[in-house]
Amino acid sequence: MSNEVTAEILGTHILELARTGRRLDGRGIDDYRPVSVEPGFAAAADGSALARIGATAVVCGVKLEPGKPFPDTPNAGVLTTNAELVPLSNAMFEPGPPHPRAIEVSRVIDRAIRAGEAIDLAKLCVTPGEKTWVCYVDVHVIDHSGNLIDAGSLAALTALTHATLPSKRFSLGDDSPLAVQHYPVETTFCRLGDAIVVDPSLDEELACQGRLTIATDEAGNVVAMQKGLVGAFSPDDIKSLADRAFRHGDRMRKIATGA
Amino acid sequence: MSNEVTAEILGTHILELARTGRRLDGRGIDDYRPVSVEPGFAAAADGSALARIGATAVVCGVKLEPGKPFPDTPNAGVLTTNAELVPLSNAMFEPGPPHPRAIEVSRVIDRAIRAGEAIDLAKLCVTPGEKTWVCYVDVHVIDHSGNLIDAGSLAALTALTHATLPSKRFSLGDDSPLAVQHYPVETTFCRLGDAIVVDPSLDEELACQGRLTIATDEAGNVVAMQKGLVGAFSPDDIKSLADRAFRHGDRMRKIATGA
Amino acid sequence: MSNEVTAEILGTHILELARTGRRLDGRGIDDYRPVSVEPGFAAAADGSALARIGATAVVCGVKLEPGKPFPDTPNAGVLTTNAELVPLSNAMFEPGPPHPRAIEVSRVIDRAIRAGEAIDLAKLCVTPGEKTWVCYVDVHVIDHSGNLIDAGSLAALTALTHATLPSKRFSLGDDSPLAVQHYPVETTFCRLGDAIVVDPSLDEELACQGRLTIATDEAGNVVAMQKGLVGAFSPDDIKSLADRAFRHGDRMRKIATGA
Amino acid sequence: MGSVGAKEVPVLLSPDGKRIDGRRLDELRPLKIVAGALHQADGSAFVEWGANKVMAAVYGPREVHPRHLQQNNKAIVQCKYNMAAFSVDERKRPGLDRRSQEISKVISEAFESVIFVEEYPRTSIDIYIEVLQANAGTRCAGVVAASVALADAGIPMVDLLPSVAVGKIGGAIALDLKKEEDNFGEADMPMALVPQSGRLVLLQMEGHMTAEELGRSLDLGVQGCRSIYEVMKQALRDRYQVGGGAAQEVGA
Amino acid sequence: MGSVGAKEVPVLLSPDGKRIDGRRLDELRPLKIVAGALHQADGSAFVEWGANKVMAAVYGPREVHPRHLQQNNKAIVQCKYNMAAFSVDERKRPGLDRRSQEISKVISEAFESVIFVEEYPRTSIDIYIEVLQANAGTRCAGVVAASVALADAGIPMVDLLPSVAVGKIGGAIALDLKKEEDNFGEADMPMALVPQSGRLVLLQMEGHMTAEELGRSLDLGVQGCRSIYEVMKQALRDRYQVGGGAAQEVGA
Amino acid sequence: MGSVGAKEVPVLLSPDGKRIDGRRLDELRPLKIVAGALHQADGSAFVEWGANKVMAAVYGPREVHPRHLQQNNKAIVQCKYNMAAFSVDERKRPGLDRRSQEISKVISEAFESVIFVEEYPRTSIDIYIEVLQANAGTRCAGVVAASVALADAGIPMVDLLPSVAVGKIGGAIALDLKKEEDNFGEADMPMALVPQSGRLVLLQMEGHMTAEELGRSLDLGVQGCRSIYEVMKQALRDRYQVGGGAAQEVGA
Repeated sequence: MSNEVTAEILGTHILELARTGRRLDGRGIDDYRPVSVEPGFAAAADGSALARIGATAVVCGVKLEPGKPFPDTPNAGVLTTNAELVPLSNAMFEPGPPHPRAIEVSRVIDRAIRAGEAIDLAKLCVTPGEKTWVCYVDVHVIDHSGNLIDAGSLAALTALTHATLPSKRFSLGDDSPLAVQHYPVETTFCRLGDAIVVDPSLDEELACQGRLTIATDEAGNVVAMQKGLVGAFSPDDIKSLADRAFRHGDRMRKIATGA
Repeated sequence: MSNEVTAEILGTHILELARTGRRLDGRGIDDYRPVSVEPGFAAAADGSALARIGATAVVCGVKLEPGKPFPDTPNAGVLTTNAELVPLSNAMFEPGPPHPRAIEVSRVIDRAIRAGEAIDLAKLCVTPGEKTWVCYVDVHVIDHSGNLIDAGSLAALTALTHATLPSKRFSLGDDSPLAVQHYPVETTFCRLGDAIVVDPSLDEELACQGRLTIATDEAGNVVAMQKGLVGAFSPDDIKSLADRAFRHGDRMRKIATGA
Repeated sequence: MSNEVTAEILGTHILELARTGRRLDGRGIDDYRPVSVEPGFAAAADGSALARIGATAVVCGVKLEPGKPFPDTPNAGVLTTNAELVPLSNAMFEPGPPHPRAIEVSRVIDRAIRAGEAIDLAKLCVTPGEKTWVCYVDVHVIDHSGNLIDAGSLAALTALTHATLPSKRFSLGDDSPLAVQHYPVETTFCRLGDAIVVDPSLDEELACQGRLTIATDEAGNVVAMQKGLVGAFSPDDIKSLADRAFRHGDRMRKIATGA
Repeated sequence: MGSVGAKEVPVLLSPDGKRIDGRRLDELRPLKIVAGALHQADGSAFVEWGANKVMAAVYGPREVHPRHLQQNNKAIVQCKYNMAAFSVDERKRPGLDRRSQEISKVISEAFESVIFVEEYPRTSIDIYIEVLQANAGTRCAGVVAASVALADAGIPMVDLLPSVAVGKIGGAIALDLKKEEDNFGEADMPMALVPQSGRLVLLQMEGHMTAEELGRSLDLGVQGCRSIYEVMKQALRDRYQVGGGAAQEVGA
Repeated sequence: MGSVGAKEVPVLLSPDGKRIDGRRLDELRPLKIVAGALHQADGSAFVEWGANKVMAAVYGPREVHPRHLQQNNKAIVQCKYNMAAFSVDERKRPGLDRRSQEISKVISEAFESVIFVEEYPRTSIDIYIEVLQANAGTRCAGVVAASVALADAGIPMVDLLPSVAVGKIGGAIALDLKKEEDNFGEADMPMALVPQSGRLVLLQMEGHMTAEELGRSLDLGVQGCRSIYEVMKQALRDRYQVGGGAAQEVGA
Repeated sequence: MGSVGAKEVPVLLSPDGKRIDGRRLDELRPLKIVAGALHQADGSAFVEWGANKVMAAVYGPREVHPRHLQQNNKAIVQCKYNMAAFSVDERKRPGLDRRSQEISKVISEAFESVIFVEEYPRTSIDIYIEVLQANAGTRCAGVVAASVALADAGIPMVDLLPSVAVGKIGGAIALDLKKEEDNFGEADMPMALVPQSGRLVLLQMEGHMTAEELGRSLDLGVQGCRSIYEVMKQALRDRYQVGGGAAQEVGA
């Protein structure tokens, strides 16, 4: 009860601030919190990264293993993305089967990688219809202070960009870099009254009136979108957010690839 | 609490009516509610039907796919029956793993088809010990107003009777009708005091003192039975119900096959 | 609540008794309750035993079936141990997925058999990398009156010792005895104040301040240990318990093998 | 029931009407019941019946878990029938499968039909049946064991529930099928009788029977149940003469 | 979306701008809505849309299960989207998969955006969507059906929620993709509109679109939603003229 | 432990008593502990120990979930040990396996042995251990991290719990096994010490040791724990000198 009251007072305050273009942590409407990545953080993985956006921290590990292709795509590799919102990362998560929240994060990150064609799946095929590389992208949230989708997407792109195809371990020739061909990243916005802020903090997510995530690639395409939480966006909102997403996306791509 | 009271008053009323051979909806002791089927209702299935008994509505879809035979029956096809009592169909069902009630409905419908040898399983064998057709009979309850077993059994028999073996889709030759060789259907009774009524409505099921389902075939055999719910039947009851079941079964078979 | 109070009073009494070297059922500190085994109790298994320690009763069944070896041990058999703490055996167990308590019992019994190399796994190999015997050791607790680990371990060793490799059933030649090469058994102690008693009863387990299980083999090795429950043991405690465990172990091995 | 494509069907009935184990058509397998076979349960019984070994335990009346199943005007009766992994020829994966859940449901309903549940509102009477060795008829053996366990626990009932399966083998109606008869016979019909009223509270059937055969099967089953009823009563009498030591007898 | 390594890509757009089923780029598939299609639910609707068949039911406002989800200041909205095993070409295993759970979440949030939830504190409004036959656009069909079911149940809302997917096929922006267009097209974007405010409460997208194409797609989708809105309102009008007999129409 | 049929066993000990990574038998791998590594948790710590990377967080004392586990006279201690899918060579399927559940149980019991649980009746103290990179000894690294996290959260304890594994490799007793030593050695014995009392609250072992070797192993382990204890105390001292900025150090 007291938690609910606190949350409501905080929410009201966040919305009032937003009315004059201000945010609780002093950022501007279109500012991210500090962003950083550390590629190779989890060395048992074939590619990995620790990504931080403000106080949010996410580790992504990429593992590559031989497996069977799907019957309807015999010449293509298999991509599997999973996000774990473990209870270590926030008091709101409980042990047990994945919460719809975790499933949504998994699927939205997956959608950007898959629709954005980050990996050349055709190059993962070993023997058509028989054997292919399976690429597991596991996103492990360790500190949830808001905007898990962007942090997870950044960690995943960084991990993929730095990943090695471990052919030698499976007697399939020499190791080589994983064939990354596109660089999709997610940019997430939240509506706070009439203002729409980028990179919502956890408090802003709880107070917001709708969330919109837009994944862009380096070639000027929107490759995935997801509207989430209670709230609404007009077509004009969305068009203008797409422009903002391209700008933020370009910066994130540089951070992910170390360019 | 008030629900319990209402149920108890209604139950008492139903039992009182039954004492003089009457039922809440005006039917006689041995009358079914209106029965109808619509074969081909779910066209993505290889055979399907919508069956209605009064306000109860059930969709059955049959899918046929190649698979492995069981090791102990290398020359026989595989039959799998599943009933889903989805929460859409009644306020009493909740999302989650199948309730024992759903499992009982599945298994009783399955028992009639299997013990009644509706399908010639030997004809489903493709390569002995290696490859066979697997026949999935999925019963999806969409409106539960009582007597799911008979409705599901009728939907299943109608769907099977109208099903096609999709050989072409799997490059196994030309399509052909599924080899239905017998026509088992279920007839369900409920005890209401000394009266035993056929085709119980949902209210009657809740008030009743024992349920008995008898599956018959077109050749004069009882092929399956299931006593359910709290209550008891004497051997003489059962013998006389078997006679009633044969009569109802013949009518149901005509409805299912459109004869 | 009244249960909690009863348990606390009983616990205090058990600890007071222990201070003067006494136990609730009159045993000495280093005495087991009566121990017996009945090999072949469950004849559908390839090896089985009913083991009793006082009022605790456990049935173990061993099943041997051909299967695939693990990729990293292509020349070795597969061993799987599972303990079921079914609700029939004690009011404290509820139906549902295995409780951590059941998992611990399974894993501790497994550890003795595996680390103690009871079975010569190399002899279970049929075709390297392709086919091997899988040995399932299923421990079924039917009366839980304390010390499940020792009772389960005794039942398992007895069942293994009397097991037959059912080669004929799978057309793999003639039946032969399962190749048991070592005889590891568990001995369990509980701390009650300064006293450390062997073979705790259920009441003693609930009152105790730490449990220690030591598995020994016939050749003078400690092959597994597990400290459990809340409480602590000093290195000197452990060294002296190991000596006691060897003594009890030798007796248990005789009971298991009927020697 | 006859399985399509199964290797070969044995002869279940000799020309002189004897079954594969030498029994007559109306003859039961040997049945041994020990009441009070366990220490922890409020009531228990162990049944050896032919090559079946089945243990039953009763706990309650006690608090209901999960709570929302509680009924204000009566006790709920919850039976869990379970087979040990090693109880059958091919190892059974632990955990409740669909067959076990269905059997648990019909047995729960059978016992709720005879227990005076209104005497214990807001409680649960929990019946656990563990099959340790299976050879056809385990649900009937479970009902017999659970029935004696309920009596051992002092739960008031209208009557004990003797239970047996009747089947059809080689065209004849036979009492108490064993495994081969169940696998290769033409019909199987387990039932449980309330001796006092002569009514059945459990009845299942699969296979092929004409109305006439069904009638004869019901009569034979009722007769079988009445014999079993005597063994059950004797087991309870023995329990109170022998005292708490009965547990030691199991498996002896 | 185009699948890497898939066998062959059909021609989705003829030289004269016609689609594989003869539709124009801005043309909807045939849509038929029956309000009040079920007897047990508090509100219901059946939607046939192209080759999709989707049933929706609403229960509530009612007690919250599980209890700890209850909110003191509003109703919770819980949607479960589910596909029948036989609704798709390759049989789908029963049970909620990750896709269904994600769709259920975004639909729940979409409806919570328009239902006056603060009017029913401490209750649950449960929406069930069952896909009986699937041919691309099932989540949109589900939103349309659920919307009419909510109105049928008398749940107060800001507005109905028309919903449709817009996609990109053969380089062109097209309304209401069918299965082949979805499988082999370049982008798919399902959305749901609040007609009153002109805002979207559901929006997902995957594929490739430039900012300019995205803009056109949004406009086309809004236009499509407005057409669907009319069909939805007519279904509700029919419901109250015809009366309770509407249920019989399903599948007829 | 040596695996039957495994490909080839490496030489774990050189003739001059050096291990494969050059360590002496009684030498620890490099150990680095950052207290307060996370922002959301009530207490946290990150441990890098050889090639292990383990994060621990503590939440509580807080409300008990699920409610029925609540104890009227004390706090319950619930540890969940979990390995990230990518923390090991062959990808681990997400979710708790039996090994993780057993480790969680013994760690919970170890901490309940030193936390003053009676000070927080009706609450839960939740300990989460996430293994991000694994190279033998992860449960010990987890206990060390959790211990510092509990102190960081201000939970009153008898003492910190240093923890280490001792094993037997090439016939010799060695401290703090790394992966190859664990895989191909003859015994492994993880333990956790209460430095104040000199008693062990966690102890597991598998492999082969004589009584004499067991004695020496226990002594070597206690000595190792005492060294680790110093590193743990220093990490907590650093935490309160550096302030909240410690989180930035993780992985730097």
